[in-house]
Amino acid sequence: MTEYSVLIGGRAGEGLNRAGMVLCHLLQERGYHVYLYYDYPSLIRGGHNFSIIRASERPVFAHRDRVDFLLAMNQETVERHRGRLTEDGVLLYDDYAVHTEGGVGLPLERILKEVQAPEIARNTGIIAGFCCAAGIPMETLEQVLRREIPRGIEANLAVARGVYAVGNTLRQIPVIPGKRRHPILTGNEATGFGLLAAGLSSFIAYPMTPTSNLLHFLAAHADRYRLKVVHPENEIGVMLMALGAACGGERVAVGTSGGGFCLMTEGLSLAGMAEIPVVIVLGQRPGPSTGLPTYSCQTELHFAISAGQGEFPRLVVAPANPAQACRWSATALHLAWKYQVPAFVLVDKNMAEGAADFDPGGVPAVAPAGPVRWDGTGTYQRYADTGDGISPWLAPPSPGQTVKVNSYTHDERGISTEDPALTARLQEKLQRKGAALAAEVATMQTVLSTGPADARTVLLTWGSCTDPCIEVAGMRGLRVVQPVVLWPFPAEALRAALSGSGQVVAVEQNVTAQLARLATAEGIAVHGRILKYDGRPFSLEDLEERVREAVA
Amino acid sequence: MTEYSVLIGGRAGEGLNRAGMVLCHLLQERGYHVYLYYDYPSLIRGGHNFSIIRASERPVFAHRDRVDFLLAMNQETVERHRGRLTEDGVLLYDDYAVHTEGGVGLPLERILKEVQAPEIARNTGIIAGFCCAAGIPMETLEQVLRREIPRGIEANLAVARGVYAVGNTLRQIPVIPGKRRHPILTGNEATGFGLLAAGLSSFIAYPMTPTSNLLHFLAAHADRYRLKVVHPENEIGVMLMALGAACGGERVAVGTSGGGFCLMTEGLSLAGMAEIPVVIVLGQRPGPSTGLPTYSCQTELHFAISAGQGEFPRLVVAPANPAQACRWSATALHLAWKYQVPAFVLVDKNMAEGAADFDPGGVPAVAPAGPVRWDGTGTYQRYADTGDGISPWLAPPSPGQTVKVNSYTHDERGISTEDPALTARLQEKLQRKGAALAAEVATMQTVLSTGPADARTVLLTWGSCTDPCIEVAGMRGLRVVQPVVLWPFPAEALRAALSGSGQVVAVEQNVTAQLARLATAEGIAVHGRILKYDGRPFSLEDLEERVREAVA
Amino acid sequence: MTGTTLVTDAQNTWCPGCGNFSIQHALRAVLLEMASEGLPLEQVVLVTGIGCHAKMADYLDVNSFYAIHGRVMPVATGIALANPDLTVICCAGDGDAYAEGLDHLIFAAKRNINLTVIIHNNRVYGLTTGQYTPTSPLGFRGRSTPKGTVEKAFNPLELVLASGGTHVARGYTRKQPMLKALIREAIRHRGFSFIDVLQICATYNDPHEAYDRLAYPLTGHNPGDFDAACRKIREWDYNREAPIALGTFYSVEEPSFEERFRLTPQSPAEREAAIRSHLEGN
Amino acid sequence: MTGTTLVTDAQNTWCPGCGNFSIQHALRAVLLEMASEGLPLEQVVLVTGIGCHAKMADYLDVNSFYAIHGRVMPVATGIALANPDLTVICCAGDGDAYAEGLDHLIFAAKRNINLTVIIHNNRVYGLTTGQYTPTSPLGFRGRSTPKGTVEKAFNPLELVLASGGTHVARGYTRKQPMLKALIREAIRHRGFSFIDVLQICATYNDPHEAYDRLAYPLTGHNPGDFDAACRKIREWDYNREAPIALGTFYSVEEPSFEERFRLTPQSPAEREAAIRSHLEGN
Ligand SMILES: Cc1ncc(C[n+]2csc(CCOP(=O)(O)OP(=O)(O)O)c2C)c(N)n1
Ligand SMILES: Cc1ncc(C[n+]2csc(CCOP(=O)(O)OP(=O)(O)O)c2C)c(N)n1
Ligand code: SF4
Ligand code: SF4
Ligand SMILES: [Mg+2]
Ligand SMILES: [Mg+2]
Repeated sequence: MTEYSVLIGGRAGEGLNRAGMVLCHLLQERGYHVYLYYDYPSLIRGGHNFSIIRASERPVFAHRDRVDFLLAMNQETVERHRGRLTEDGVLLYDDYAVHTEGGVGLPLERILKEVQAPEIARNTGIIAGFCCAAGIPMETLEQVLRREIPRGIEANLAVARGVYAVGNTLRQIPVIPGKRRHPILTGNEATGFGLLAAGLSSFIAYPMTPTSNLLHFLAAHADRYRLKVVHPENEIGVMLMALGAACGGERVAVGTSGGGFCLMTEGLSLAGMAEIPVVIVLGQRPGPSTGLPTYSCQTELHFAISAGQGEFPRLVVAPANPAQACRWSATALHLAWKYQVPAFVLVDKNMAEGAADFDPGGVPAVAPAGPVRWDGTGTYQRYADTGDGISPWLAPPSPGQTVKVNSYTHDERGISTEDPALTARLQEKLQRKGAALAAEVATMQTVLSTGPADARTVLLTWGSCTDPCIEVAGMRGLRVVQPVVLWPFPAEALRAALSGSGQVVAVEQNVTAQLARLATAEGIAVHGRILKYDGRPFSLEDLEERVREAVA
Repeated sequence: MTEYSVLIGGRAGEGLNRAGMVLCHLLQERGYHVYLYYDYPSLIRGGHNFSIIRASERPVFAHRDRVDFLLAMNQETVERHRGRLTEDGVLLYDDYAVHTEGGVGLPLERILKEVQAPEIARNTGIIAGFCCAAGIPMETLEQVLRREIPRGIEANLAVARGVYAVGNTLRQIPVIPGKRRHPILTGNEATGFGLLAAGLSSFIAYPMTPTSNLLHFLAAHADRYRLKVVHPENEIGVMLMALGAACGGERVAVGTSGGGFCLMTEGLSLAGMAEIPVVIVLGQRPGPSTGLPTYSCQTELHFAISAGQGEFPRLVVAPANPAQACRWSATALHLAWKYQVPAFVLVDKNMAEGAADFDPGGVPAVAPAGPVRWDGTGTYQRYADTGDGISPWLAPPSPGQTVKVNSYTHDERGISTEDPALTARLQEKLQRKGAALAAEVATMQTVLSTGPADARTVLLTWGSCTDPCIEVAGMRGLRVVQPVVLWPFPAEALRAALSGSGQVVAVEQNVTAQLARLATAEGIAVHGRILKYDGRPFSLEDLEERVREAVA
Repeated sequence: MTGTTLVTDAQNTWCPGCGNFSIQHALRAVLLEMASEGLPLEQVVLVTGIGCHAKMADYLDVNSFYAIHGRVMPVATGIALANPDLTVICCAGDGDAYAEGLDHLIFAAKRNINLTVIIHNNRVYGLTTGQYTPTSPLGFRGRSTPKGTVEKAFNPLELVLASGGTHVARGYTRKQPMLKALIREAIRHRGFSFIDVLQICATYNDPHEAYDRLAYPLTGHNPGDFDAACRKIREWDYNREAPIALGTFYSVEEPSFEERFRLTPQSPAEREAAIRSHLEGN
Repeated sequence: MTGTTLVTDAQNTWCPGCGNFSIQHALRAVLLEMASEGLPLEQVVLVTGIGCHAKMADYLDVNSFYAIHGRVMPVATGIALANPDLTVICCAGDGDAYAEGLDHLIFAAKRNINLTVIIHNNRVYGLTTGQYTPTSPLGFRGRSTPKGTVEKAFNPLELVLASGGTHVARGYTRKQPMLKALIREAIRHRGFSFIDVLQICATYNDPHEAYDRLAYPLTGHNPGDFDAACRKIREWDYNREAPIALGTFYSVEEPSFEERFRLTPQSPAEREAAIRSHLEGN
């Protein structure tokens, strides 16, 4: 498989994320699939940021430690990452900011001065240096820059030309023919598209990494989609406003991370009791508490499943990459409304802020699905007891009818009751609805398997660990099993997917092996655990090494 | 076993709970152990309240459906509860408020008028009627009334005398000699004594049934114990104030129920990361959401174990009755401070608001235990890494030293870091501390067994279901196994306790069998489930019937 | 909504003498009146918190959202955002709106969202059996403060005014006709309307003797005059005895929040097209 | 606390030109001054929220509690309750104290608990990359409101005053000497002291041109005069341009909350005896 990795690094606040995106587009123009990992600390300026862009013949959502090109905007980048360069790797640096041996220094200071370009164009300079070195023609760069950073384009182009004037091809990145140009989306954006395709009409959120960018994305495009985007006073307000909006007829989602989600748990329980649909995009980042706000983990699985007082059905899906995020966010919204339950899209920073080229064909069709609506006969009862536990839906106003939503134990009309028999019946109704949801979910492909069906060793994983696992397993002939629906837990499907396996090794980004614990609770044996809890994603080398040890 | 059950019922707001307590004291004077179950809806006046008092030779914490005495303050009581009377049961009623056949009507209206007693003395009237009928002498009643309701005593005594003047002994309750008089405590009060014995210095809570009475109890006795009792603006404030107070040197507990606990989960995670001890008395009541505020359930086990973002150690104990509540609340506080972790005392309405005679010998000795304190050498580091993960404790002020508490991933000094190696190390430190806690807990009697060791059938239960199980199991020769520590889950001890068993039947007051799910996750087989989820406790008859079916 | 009474068959469990009866009566009367003048009753949505006051949701036969303690405002805000044509009425307790969920009240006022907020201010937690609230006077003895509180009450009207509330009033449950008029006026007001209703709690806090003595109707007051409103609002601080003005202190028209979100939803075809064009980079 | 500098070796990551530097500088200078006058520095506890401002906890070498977003006040309250002799200083952001945790700010003021609250009011969420806050002016374009906010800012000084705050001031990061004086005065004030500091955010919100033009020091003002305080506080509403007074608007002495909880803890023997006597029914 032909592939290249490029690392660009510098100080925060220099537009490095943007630069990474431009590199993605350039490499896509060469015919590659691309993946971007963006590593940054929780601060606005200064500190060390870097992106690793991996270009590959096949779609990937994982990075390598080793890189073929190292683009250093500052000294720290060279010092931290020089060791990553492959033997024939190319080091390019801003010769004003970096002093080092070997590699190619670019006279960016001089060029910027000459063409009177602003500081921020320095990034363009190093990108141009990369293009020269990789044999990417100036026309391709110009085309990408005009499309991706139209603002101040002339100065950027002038800088690029200045760099081309002094640069040479050092390591040609060949063109692979045939790939259509696709948008490059982050997991957050793909989630947004999925929700939009499922008919999202309101989005309510309080900013919190790693899902703030979902808020920013939807706010930026609110007009395009006639979307109500609201950023309230805090997460309690978010959740309760969302529940009010849902009852008023909106299809609504909220976004947050663990700390903000804590504040939503009381509202979550209300959604359970009052049977109000809502989608919660829950972005995981390392805790406990504030932890590492801009890094990643998979620690909220049990919390999402158990949060809120009392017992009520819910849906939890955990997509592995933007393509899954789009598809499953749409499914989550549809199921939330059909079953009038809260549904989680459980993502993590790696997935939410990682980017990849995205096939628009993966956006589900916009199908007008919704809850079963009241048929208009008799008197409306918000909590009418039905075979599957789903009560027909009605949003006010409806002449002559009252819709009574209630957080107390209630009768079918929605009036509070303390009667023991009605109490038991309500609990059973909720469980029946959960069973109906589980039955529908069981008809879906809730557990994805990759690799030889007869491989005895299986990596059992979830979320953003999946793609690294698939690549590593591919090298070693192992199987990978990924439950994408995590609640209702697809125990049968998982058992089926694991059938014939000898050794099951859980690969997770947490310290207590949360998926393994869930599987064990269902009597599914997990023999090994590969856990990472330093906030960083598994690199392929890293994971391969760990797998080698575990599968000895 | 000699035993009697008395039910007193009427409308809310008539001091019925108080009357139930007086009945308990009277029966204790006769030499019995007593148990009080108090059933009331969530309202202040009107509605139907009742108490069932069970007097027995042995300590009990369970009620029977059948009663020997029915004391009816109103018509509804007769109608609802008449069917409970045993064949030779005695019905006593206020003949002004009740019209019925059979039983003994007491002319309370006339007597109250004659002695010009206030309305509330009507309760005393019916109690006096009961005393007459049960052959309890007026002197005993007078003694109890003087002790328990000194306010307005003369009017009450006058009413009682009026009733004695017309009453007869109908069913003598014999005196059992030998029992010492003990205080009669609710679960909340017993919890309070346990915390006090462990050195509680502050209690912070926002009122919420079923733990409001713990707040009221500690507030009422704040002066006696030089306790700081604070009722802040909401539960978020409660939890964060508690964490601040703990860092300032207080030994602090909070009380709440599920909905309020939701709002504490973000603070809980902070306690986990910043290693701040706190005790959370979490009172379960049926949800989801507002649910049935004044009834009972066992639905917060998984929530308590998983709440809060990220992964961190915690302790969860679930006492079955006031005696256990006292002992284990003290233990929870000690362990919270020793390990600098949050600790839950997971109670439920049945336990917290149920009452029983309490042997003061059960209050643990006040032993000045605390966290390992800093030894004063070198520079203080709040998060010094140690073998068992416990960092020495220091509360400011300490000349020349800074104590840095931090919610971010931090180094040993408490300064934020984003370094991957330090991140992993911090996670491992927390896990190590959890392991040390688990090891200490494993030396305790975390799993209690009752009944013949060779019984093949075991009722596996927890919390307030335990005592009913023990009684029913006693009738049928079964074993009862109660894990009183639920996290760190005492899997080994539980396996040991269940060794030799054939059929394990979980008995729980929830709809998803939460303890059974925990046990299963540890590979412990549970064969049957007896679940109750209507908010009411198992009565003995009820449970016996269910056990008969399950253990067919 | 079984015709004209607007009352459900749920059993009423307020204590005899409770001021909640007056509020229920006044609100019901106003709604019936407004209905007879053309307000479609199905457009009314009542949102309540948790507490004695909140039972209103069970008792009134209108659309309702019996929410959770402290969260009346965000729920009501969500409803109004979803459909700005609804008449959203909030019955909240003083524990609810001034303690547990105070921030939401302030932000609802700040946004000037079109809600009618009726606070059942009995200055005590009724349903949890009598603890102090933020408007209980300094020294109040409740079950959590048996020796008396050591913090002063705040003045909720002052807070709402400082938050940007555009309609601020005070009522009293023993002044029925005025209470009706205030509720009516508040519903009519476009934007955030706030009525602090001094409500008798017959069981835990009954200062009716003092209220009867001190309350007087605001007359000759210009509700468009902010400074006058401030002065009158400050006359009584909820701690010490002072004359207690009843009426509308402040009322001005300003753009309301939900109106900025009045959007017709996209049809599936429009949405499909919008997504396609977006993904194509347009 | 390595002697005199009060600065840790943590790497400072504020943007160049950030107003947080000024606040850090001022606070540090005041503490060093007070230390030289006899304040034992180990009695100082700094509590911060989460945001750019909050990094103060890492940078200043004093006791600190780097808390969570919005919860500075209850944490600080708990610390003050535990030990009323500590000097508890709160550095909170405007997102922190005015949005996420506004209720706690109001209750801290209501209780008049002895805290010194410094709000780093850059009128934007800095650390989460530039969203509006409750003090961003009407129409502010941030990443969550790219078309501009549709709600007015509130005036935090007005709110704190309405909540019962006993010491209310405003500073500005480009007026260093005054800022120092204000912080010093606030720490000295026994009870709840509040300083809203207009802070430049060099990256997301830098209105220094307007501030420089409009700000003026309060002179000839009597901080004991409540009405005068109100007037001056209302001069600028955080939305429209108007003269911006800097200084102490209001300052009075009242009993403080934590003093009522000054208790010597019981010895084990005393506790044992108290429990025994209680259980014996005495
Ligand atoms: C989060 C949460 N905390 C506490 C409670 C318990 N609770 C129920 S009602 C109430 C207070 C009600 O007081 P108020 O709002 O004044 O209403 P009132 O009963 O006086 O009408 C409380 C604390 C709850 N339901 N939810
Ligand atoms: C509960 C919660 N919600 C959201 C966040 C994300 N968050 C971190 S800092 C911040 C805003 C900070 O704004 P401000 O308080 O004004 O501080 P500044 O960065 O401007 O100094 C937010 C929303 C969080 N940490 N916790
Ligand atoms: S407790 Fe007070 S507020 Fe509640 S119903 Fe009774 S009188 Fe009314
Ligand atoms: S983003 Fe603003 S507040 Fe934060 S460090 Fe930069 S300039 Fe300061
Ligand atoms: Mg109230
Ligand atoms: Mg800010």
